[in-house]
Amino acid sequence: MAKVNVQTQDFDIGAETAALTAGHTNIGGIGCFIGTVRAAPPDQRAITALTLEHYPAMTQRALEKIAAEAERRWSLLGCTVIHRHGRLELGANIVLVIAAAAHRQAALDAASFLIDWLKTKAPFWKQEHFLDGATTWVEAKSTDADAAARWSD
Amino acid sequence: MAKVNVQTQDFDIGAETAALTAGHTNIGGIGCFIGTVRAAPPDQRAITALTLEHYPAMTQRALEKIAAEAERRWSLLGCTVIHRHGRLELGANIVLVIAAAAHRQAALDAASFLIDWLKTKAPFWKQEHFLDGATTWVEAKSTDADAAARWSD
Amino acid sequence: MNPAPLTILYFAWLRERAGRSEEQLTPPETVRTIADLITWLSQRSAGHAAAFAHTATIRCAINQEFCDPSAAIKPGDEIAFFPPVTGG
Amino acid sequence: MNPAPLTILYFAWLRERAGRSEEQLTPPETVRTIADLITWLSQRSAGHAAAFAHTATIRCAINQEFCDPSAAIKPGDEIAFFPPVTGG
Repeated sequence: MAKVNVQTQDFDIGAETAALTAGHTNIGGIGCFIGTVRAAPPDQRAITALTLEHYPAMTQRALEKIAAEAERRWSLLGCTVIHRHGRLELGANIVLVIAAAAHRQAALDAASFLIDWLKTKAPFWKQEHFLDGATTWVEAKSTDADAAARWSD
Repeated sequence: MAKVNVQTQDFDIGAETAALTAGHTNIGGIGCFIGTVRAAPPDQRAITALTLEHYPAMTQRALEKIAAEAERRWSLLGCTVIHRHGRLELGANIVLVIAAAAHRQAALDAASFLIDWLKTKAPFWKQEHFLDGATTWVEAKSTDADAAARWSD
Repeated sequence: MNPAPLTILYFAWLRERAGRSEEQLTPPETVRTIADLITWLSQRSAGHAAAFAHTATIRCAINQEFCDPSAAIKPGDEIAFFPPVTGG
Repeated sequence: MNPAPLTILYFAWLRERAGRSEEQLTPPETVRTIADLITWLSQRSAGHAAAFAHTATIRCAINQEFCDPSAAIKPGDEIAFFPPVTGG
């Protein structure tokens, strides 16, 4: 069973990886992805922070379904998904996915799948904060829909 | 410039990720892979440990070339490759690759590339230790050559 | 006995435009689907009208499961409206 | 003045079969390529012969760069022989 957390506090990839692999000797590869708050490119309006809103009654279940699908498709030996919400400053961690498998390709593919599906199937919304105090809601990208569609439903 | 280490001691993915991202605000995604010593499947002779032999005068340079290629192909904002050598027990970490980029697909693709090329272009050789004290050299897999060939030279 | 009310939730810019995050409402029996509900809600206030002005960019869930606008609703359901998700 | 000797390195099972990890040798001038060197080394001892018995599974490097058996060698080079790599 995957570990799925939705939380305001930061996560520790070292501690999460250690917890995932403790007592396992059949894991050969661990794929991870961390998403972080990135500054706007120089030609765009400067961002100071993000606020992540989510749908509390739905989020945990949605992430658990995505993780269960990854575990099933790649016979994972471990899977962790942690997504933060609330206000997150530039450079802050947003999301962590970890997938452990017997072989590297499964671990890496599962990590890609987890973040691709999470981007289009987990109820989070990003709001950008600008230097002057203005805010705007981030629009969904068609490239994210395309990435998720690589892994057919 | 990538950080490349060849060492006997263990590594800490948390510390390495923190070092890679410190002071950066243009990183949006970090892809990681950890390779670990896996027990043999139940239908095969039981392994107790591996010994990793390498070619000291060549290894560092070979890994630096692979990392530089990843940095170039995906415009990475950070790259770390750590490979252990010597005797490694079941469950031990063998190799860590981390790739940081503005966007997730670049980070994840670069991590896949790093481990695929490392498997076929870095001068390491694995020796398996069995319960009765016998040893054998692991044979190279054609699937590793195929995986490396996905990223043409 | 009256039917149980719907719980309607709004997120992100739908919440801001509607001027509320949650409300309990009992629509008339003629409101059978999410699409019917959107039409009915849009007439309740200027904020509701603004929230539902661009239906192509509105996503919805019934009882915490994504659904299409054609999905049927029943008394007591939790109905959520939100923009396309942008997490991760 | 004699030409500088080659440094020959052996790794993994080539090291075990050759019974050594390193040796300094000066082959005759007729040994111009890695392939020539393998032929010449194979005649030096039973261990060398065993190490080089299956040329298809032998990889090599000159001065820490992978090379083909057709690669030319020159005095003072560091030549390494090993099986296909299996790290990672």
